[in-house]
Amino acid sequence: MEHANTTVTAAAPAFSSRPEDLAWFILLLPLIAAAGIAFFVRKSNVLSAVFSIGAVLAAFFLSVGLFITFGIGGEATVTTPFSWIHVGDLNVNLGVTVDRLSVLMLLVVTGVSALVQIYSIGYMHGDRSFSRFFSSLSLFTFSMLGIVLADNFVMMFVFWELVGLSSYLLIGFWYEKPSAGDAAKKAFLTNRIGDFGFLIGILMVWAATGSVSFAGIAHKLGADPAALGSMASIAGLLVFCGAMGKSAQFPLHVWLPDAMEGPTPVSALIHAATMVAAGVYMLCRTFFLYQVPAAWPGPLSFLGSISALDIIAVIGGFTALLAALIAIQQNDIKRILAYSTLSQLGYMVMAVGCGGPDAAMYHLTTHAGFKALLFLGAGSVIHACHHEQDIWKMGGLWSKLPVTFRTFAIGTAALAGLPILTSGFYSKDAILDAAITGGHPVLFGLGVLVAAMTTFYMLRLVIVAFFGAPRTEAAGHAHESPNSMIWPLIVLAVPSVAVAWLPLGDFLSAHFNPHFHPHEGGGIFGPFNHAPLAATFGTGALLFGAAAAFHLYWNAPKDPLPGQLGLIGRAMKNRFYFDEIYDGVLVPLHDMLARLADWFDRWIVSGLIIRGVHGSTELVGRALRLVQTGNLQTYTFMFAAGVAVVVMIALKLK
Amino acid sequence: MSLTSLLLTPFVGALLVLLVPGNYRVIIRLIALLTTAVTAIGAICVFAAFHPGVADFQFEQHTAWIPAAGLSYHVGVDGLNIGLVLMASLVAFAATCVSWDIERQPKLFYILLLLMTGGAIGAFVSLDLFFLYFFNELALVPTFLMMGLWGRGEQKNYATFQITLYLTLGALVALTGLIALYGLSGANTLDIVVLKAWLAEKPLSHQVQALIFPLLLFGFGTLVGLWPFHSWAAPGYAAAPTATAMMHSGVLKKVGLYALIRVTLPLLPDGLAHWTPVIAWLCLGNIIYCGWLAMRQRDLALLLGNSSLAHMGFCFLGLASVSVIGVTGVVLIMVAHGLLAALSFGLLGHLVKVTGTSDMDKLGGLLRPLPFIGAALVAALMAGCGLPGFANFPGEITVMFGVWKTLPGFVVVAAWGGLLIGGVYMLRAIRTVLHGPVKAEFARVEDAGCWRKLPFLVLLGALIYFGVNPGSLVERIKPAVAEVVKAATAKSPATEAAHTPTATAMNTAH
Amino acid sequence: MSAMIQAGLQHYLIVSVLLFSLGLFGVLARRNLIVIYMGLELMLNAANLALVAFSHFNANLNGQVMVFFIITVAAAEVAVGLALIVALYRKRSTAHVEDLTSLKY
Amino acid sequence: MPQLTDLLFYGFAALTLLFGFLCVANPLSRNPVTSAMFLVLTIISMAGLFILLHAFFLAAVQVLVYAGAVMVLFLFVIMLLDLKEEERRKLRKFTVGLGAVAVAAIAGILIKATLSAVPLAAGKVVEGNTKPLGVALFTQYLLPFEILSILLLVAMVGVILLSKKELK
Amino acid sequence: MNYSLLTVEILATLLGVGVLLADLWLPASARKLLGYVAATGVAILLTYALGSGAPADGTAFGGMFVVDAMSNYFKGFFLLATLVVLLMSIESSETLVGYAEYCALTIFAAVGMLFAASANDFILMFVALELITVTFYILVSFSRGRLGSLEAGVKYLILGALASGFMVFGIAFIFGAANTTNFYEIAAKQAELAKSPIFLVGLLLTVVGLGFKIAAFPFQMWAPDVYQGAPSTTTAFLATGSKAAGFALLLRVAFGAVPDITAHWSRLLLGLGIVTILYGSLCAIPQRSVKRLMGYSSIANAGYLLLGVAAASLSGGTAVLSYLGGYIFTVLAGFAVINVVVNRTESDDVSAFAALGQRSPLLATGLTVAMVSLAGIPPLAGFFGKFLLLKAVAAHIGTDKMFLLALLVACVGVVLSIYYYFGVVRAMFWPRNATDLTPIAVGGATRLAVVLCVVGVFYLGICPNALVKTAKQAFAGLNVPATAAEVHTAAK
Repeated sequence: MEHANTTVTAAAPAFSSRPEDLAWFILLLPLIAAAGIAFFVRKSNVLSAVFSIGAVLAAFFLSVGLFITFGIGGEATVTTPFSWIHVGDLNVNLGVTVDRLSVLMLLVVTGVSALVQIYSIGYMHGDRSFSRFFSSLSLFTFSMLGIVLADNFVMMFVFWELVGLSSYLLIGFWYEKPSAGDAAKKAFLTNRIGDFGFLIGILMVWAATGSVSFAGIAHKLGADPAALGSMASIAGLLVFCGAMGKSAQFPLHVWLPDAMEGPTPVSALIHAATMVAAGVYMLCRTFFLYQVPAAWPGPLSFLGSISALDIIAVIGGFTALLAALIAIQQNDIKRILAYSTLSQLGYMVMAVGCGGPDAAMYHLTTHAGFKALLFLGAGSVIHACHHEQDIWKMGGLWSKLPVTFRTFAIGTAALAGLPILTSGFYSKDAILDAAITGGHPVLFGLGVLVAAMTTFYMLRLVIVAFFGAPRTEAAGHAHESPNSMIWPLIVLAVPSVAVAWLPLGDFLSAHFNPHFHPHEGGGIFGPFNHAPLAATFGTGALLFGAAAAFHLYWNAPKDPLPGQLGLIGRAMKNRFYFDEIYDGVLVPLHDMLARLADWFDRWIVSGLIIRGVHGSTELVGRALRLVQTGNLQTYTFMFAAGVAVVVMIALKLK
Repeated sequence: MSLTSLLLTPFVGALLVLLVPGNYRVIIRLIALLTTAVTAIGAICVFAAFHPGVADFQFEQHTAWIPAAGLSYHVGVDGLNIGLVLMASLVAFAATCVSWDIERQPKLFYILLLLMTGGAIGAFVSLDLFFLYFFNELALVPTFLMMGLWGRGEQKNYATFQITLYLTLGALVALTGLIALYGLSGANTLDIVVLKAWLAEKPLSHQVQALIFPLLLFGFGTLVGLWPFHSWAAPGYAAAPTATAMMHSGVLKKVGLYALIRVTLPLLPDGLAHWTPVIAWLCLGNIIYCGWLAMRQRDLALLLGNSSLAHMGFCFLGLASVSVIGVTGVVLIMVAHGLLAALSFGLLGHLVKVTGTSDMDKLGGLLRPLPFIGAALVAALMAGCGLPGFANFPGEITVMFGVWKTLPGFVVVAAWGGLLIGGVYMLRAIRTVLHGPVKAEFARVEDAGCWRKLPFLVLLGALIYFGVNPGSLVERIKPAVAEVVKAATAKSPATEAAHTPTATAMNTAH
Repeated sequence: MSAMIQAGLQHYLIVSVLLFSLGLFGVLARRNLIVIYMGLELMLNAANLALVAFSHFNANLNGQVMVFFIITVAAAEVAVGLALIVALYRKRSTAHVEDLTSLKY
Repeated sequence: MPQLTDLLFYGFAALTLLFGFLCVANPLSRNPVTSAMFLVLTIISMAGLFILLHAFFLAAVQVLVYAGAVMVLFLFVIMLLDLKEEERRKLRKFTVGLGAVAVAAIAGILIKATLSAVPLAAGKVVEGNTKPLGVALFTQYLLPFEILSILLLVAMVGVILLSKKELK
Repeated sequence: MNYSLLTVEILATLLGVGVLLADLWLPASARKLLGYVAATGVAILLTYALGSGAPADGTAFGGMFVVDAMSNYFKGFFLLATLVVLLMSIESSETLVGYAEYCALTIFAAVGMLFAASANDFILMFVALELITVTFYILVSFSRGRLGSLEAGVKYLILGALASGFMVFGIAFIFGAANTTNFYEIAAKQAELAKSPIFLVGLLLTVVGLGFKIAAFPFQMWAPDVYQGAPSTTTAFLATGSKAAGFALLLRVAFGAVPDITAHWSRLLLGLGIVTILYGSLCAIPQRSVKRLMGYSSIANAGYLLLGVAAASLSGGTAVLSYLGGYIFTVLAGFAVINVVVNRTESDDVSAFAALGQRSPLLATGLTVAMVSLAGIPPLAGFFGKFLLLKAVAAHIGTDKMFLLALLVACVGVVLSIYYYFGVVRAMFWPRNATDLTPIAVGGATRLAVVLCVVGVFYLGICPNALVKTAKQAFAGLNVPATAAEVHTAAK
């Protein structure tokens, strides 16, 4: 199914002067930086930072160039100059996709990455593994860019795994802390469960379409939507499993909060802005898989016309709700943000499920900006409070950390979706709109509810941490962070507001729907014109959430909610016991099987069989040699008896 | 460099070492190092000079040896073994490097190591099956002596005898199969090329093939640690000195698999078809069961040993597919795993050397005092759970692609085993050995010095090279695999019916 | 008396077999080395008888030559054997097989 | 009408077997000297059988060499070692029984086989005199004869070596 | 009469007598010299027999004595074994009472073997065997200072005489049934003789006698005790020369005289082989005494060889001969080392071999090579012999499943043998507790013997072509039935 020009066997890279080949440079620059740091300038902190930031900045500017060339009016192109594995009908190339989706994502990834790295100069100052940090960040950036640019499933899977690795390395950055090591392990393994499904999904799609390249599969499915046969929906869901892992969707969401064990810049970059968005990006990239009619194999035929997308939407919605509920009762500043991230990711996935990949991508983009901002802000707070993360031990920070406070407030507003002013409003609106137009009223309601809760818990955070009186001495003596940390906050605050006025939504919609025409009456009030229901409900939710937060937390000495919510509150606080369920069920199950296998191997295979054979052989030997009594009479008797027997047998043969 | 000179280099080296008096330790070490270096360079030259895209044997040499018994010396490389030869020589070089610290009887040690190297290379390049067996067995005594003399642990004796007896039994059963092939085919030769041509004319009956095949499967399978004949491997490697564990788990273990592919695919297609389901089930025993075993190990050496068995499961899975893609994947894994296993055991050896134990409960936080070894170990363990970027990944994924069309259910289970179970124990190893607070007694242990990194860098480099650019191997492997798979599937109508998609896939590949 | 048929080859052979069996029984049942040795002599003699009988009934003198050899060999064997037994007796003061079990299992 | 030779055959045969029996399994005495004496008698009876078979020379040799030299050797050794009657340790009936079974089995097989024996040259008689035997011995059978001489030399050396008092 | 056919035998006899006589005139201090003289003499004889002196094929003494490829094959090995045994014995020339007689008797035993190799007549066979056996009675009990040696001598004597008794009785029956004792003449009548029970019983009883020599089950009882008790040099000779002589005669009887009957009894031989292998291998496992271990190992090896005989084919016979060729070098290498160690430590317990790797690398290497070769591992001679044997057996598995069983048993036997052979190797290289680490000085003769054998073991393992070719010719010289498999091969 490959296009003729993609079956390139000669490995000669054809770097022509085509601008899309710049994508290769964007991809490789961070890798070169990572390798350079690891092998050559490990000893020098300054050089490490320079390498890393230089590479990512260069990549960023190249991305801007690409965005200008291709994002605005360019054609989608795929270049595949390298044959990676080509055997039989398995043909895997290394190629890059340059289209609106990927160039936008390139911008997000390189942009946030650059800012986070600059921020890290201050944040990680004095850490003895400073250069390792930058090396790992560069490696991550490389892997993430690989996902973005991948033009086929295998390559995406490769970078998918590499992203998992870099995330593992960064979560476990402070590996001497046992909790960091555990969290890293958990993140990797949970992701692996998703990858397992992803891989099987890839195999199914390949077996049915004979190709692993996105273009090839899309082409085949375009020509024959039933190519996947009865497994169509299953394959889609399996591929979605990958997204479930990376984007931390229920039930694989448990790793993300723990991942906050990593340094805060890592949380901002990986676990808020980019890596966790990879799942959503992948769903958008492979959206063609989900546009085929629903089909289920025999045993699952009762699902009828329920499509994979419907299930995805429900999972996304449920994740959004669940995470929001948990976020309400968290006290750790980073955990609140982490659950918020989960919730927003659920939002995006729901959007994809409702048939709005453009909305999802839109929200992904805006969310990347303001969530990175929030995390970096939180990092600044933590840094200022001497690594105190409990919001109930802060308070009154607004005056002591003015810049941090202002930018954090902007981020909060954007996350809450303050109408007109913030980017979050537009993207959230697009999602709610997609839920309605996609025919999912229940999910729409759920979305509104989650929006209200989002406002509630974010304001709770802001009120408790920044207002009132300092609750601890550390909070009382807090100082504003150094400039290298402040400037990225300011820069990130800009898109949280400014993106609001760019026609990003239309830009993306045009990618997914060639026949898309921008809505009449666009502009900053657009949503109220063409999606009044969504805009109104969204605004209403915001107001409701804000009111509740102010009512409950303004000047509250401690959290009043647990007393009111009782058991549910405790469940929320304990994250609905998901970790306990996993620790109590899934892990022991595997452990039990392993124990069983080990027992079997130890006692049956090695013990009973091997030692048994060994022992019985030796025993037989010992017994048999007793025949040799040393007594001549025995010998002569054996001799004579032997003669008799042998002769008799021999004569029988006659 | 001709294959014969490549093959003879280690033996000549061994002879030279023999002639040096035992107390000239440095000279002995240098000779050994030089010998393996020359071997490795020679193998690289052969690899580079090998023409990809050609199915025929290259660098062939043929001499009559015992005409009375129809045996001849016949060496050559094609896609199936070219990568293995390269891998074997690289591992041998690395193994020689890490043995620098052998203090007790270094002369004997290096002689044995060089014999082992020669045996391994000889087994891979021999096209006369007699010599394949011959060279494989040649490495048995060195294994035994090295484990006994320089091995470690309380279970050393038991493990040494267990591994020796198991390997002998396996090799003998396989030999029985080969001899039966020799006798029953009537070709009066064990030359694979002649046998293939002979059997193409007069194939053995289905019953005979079904009788001989299990002998080869279980015989060679035992050499590879096919479940349930696996229990020698982990304790054996745990007890073996570093270089032996590297050579054995990395190189010699592959001989069995290589021989299975080399012999059964072209010569016993019906037998293979008959026994494919059994192989498929047994390979799950390796992937899942041995994975579980690895999960339970408290000793890093045992963990690595069991994980090595789990990897072999993928090879059997690929073999069971009898498809070009699957078998190509098997060869890829064999090369990759050889490098990986050697790397892992080499690093483990360093760990044991500086800490004195491989008990994971006693270790912890070693990444701090051992930045290089620790990082390399992370890389090795990650490669072991199938991380892209290392050569294992392309192999495993190719196997899964190759098998999917015929045995999807098995692929699902295998993927679970490879991705999940593999991940669990590998990460647990990293967590307990490298992460966490460093223990006081290990705070000052020594990392690998400047040039001591060389063996690990060589192996790691090769792993990454083939991981990033598997095409360089695949292009060499593919034609030969296509050839044997064609022989395996074209033979009997029954087999062809079962693998039609594969067969057509193969045709389109041309 | 008519039942007592003419003594033929088989008669001699049966005598020979019986003598052989007697010798064998002596070897198996007796415990004195010298007596065992006598049993062995009986066995050799039985063979001699058979050979002579065959020689006679086959009209082939070679059998008798063979007997000659056997007698000589037996004499040599007896000489060596008895010397050995004497040497053993000197060392161990026994000629009883049950006492000769230092080499066993 | 039975001929004399037949009567003699039965007589000698019976004697041979009887003495043989008494030699190895004398119920009354287990004295080696008794055994040796009965062995002599057995051999002499056999010489009678030899004569019936026209093997005159062998009969003579049998008496001279066997009954004479060999038996003297036996007796000499018995006397030298001062061997008494076998001590009456507990007679292991089980062993003897097993031995008897084995012997019976072998005897059965052999007798069954002898029943198939046929004279290959009925009527023709060769005389076992000194001359024809000597001719055969020194022509056709010269080689074994010479080998026997080596054997005797070996035996001689061996006997001397073994029976020498220990030298230090 | 063509006496030139007997040159080697005559010269060997003269050498033996010469050694005996020389002892009379030589002073006691020159006894060691006598060993060298005897060894040199045998060496010259060996080169003579293998080279210019190898007589052309022919028969003498009315077909009683035959010279053919097989007799020459065996004679070479008998002389070689004698040479090595003599070299080994120099090690104990100081301690052994009557050393000159020991050398002479060894040579006389060798003369017996030489005649056995050429025996083509039951009478000559009997006489030659008796010469070997009687000599061995003396050689076994030669260290009459040790009770073990005497006890072994008595056991060998009684059982040997018993076996002779059966054999003689068997020969009598054969003579009676066939009216001849010549193999060729019997071969000519074997079709009718095969129907005669008395002939068959006689044949079986004769084979019993040979089974005793080769220590095949159930006639193996003597082997461990005698191997353990006898002086090491004698044990070595017993394990090589005597056993090979047994096989030489067995092959000649089985394939030269009664090939059809042998083919008919192949399952019996196979069964005996299987049981022998298992018995020898299993009993060897718990052994601590190395010489006794070698006794059981010798039983097991007889079993393997019987499998080759049972195959009753050209490849089987070739395998048996090749196997024996490698086996002789291997066992002699082993005993050359055992001899020294036993002499030094006065013990043949495994613990006496502890740390031999450090005490004497040469001896350790020699014994290791021997053990590894016995275990059948390439590139040593033992491997190739086993390979050929398995090959010969495998040719029949298509027609008779019992051969498949034999094949598997052989495999099991090899695995078991590795267990006990490698146990000895282990003791030499990494003993549990080695107290004595003083170096062992090795005399020149032993050194020579060890090196000679080790080189032979390697040579036959790596370049066995000449051996196999000779073996094939030697066996083909016998009257061999063409089995179906070989007809097939020949057709190709």
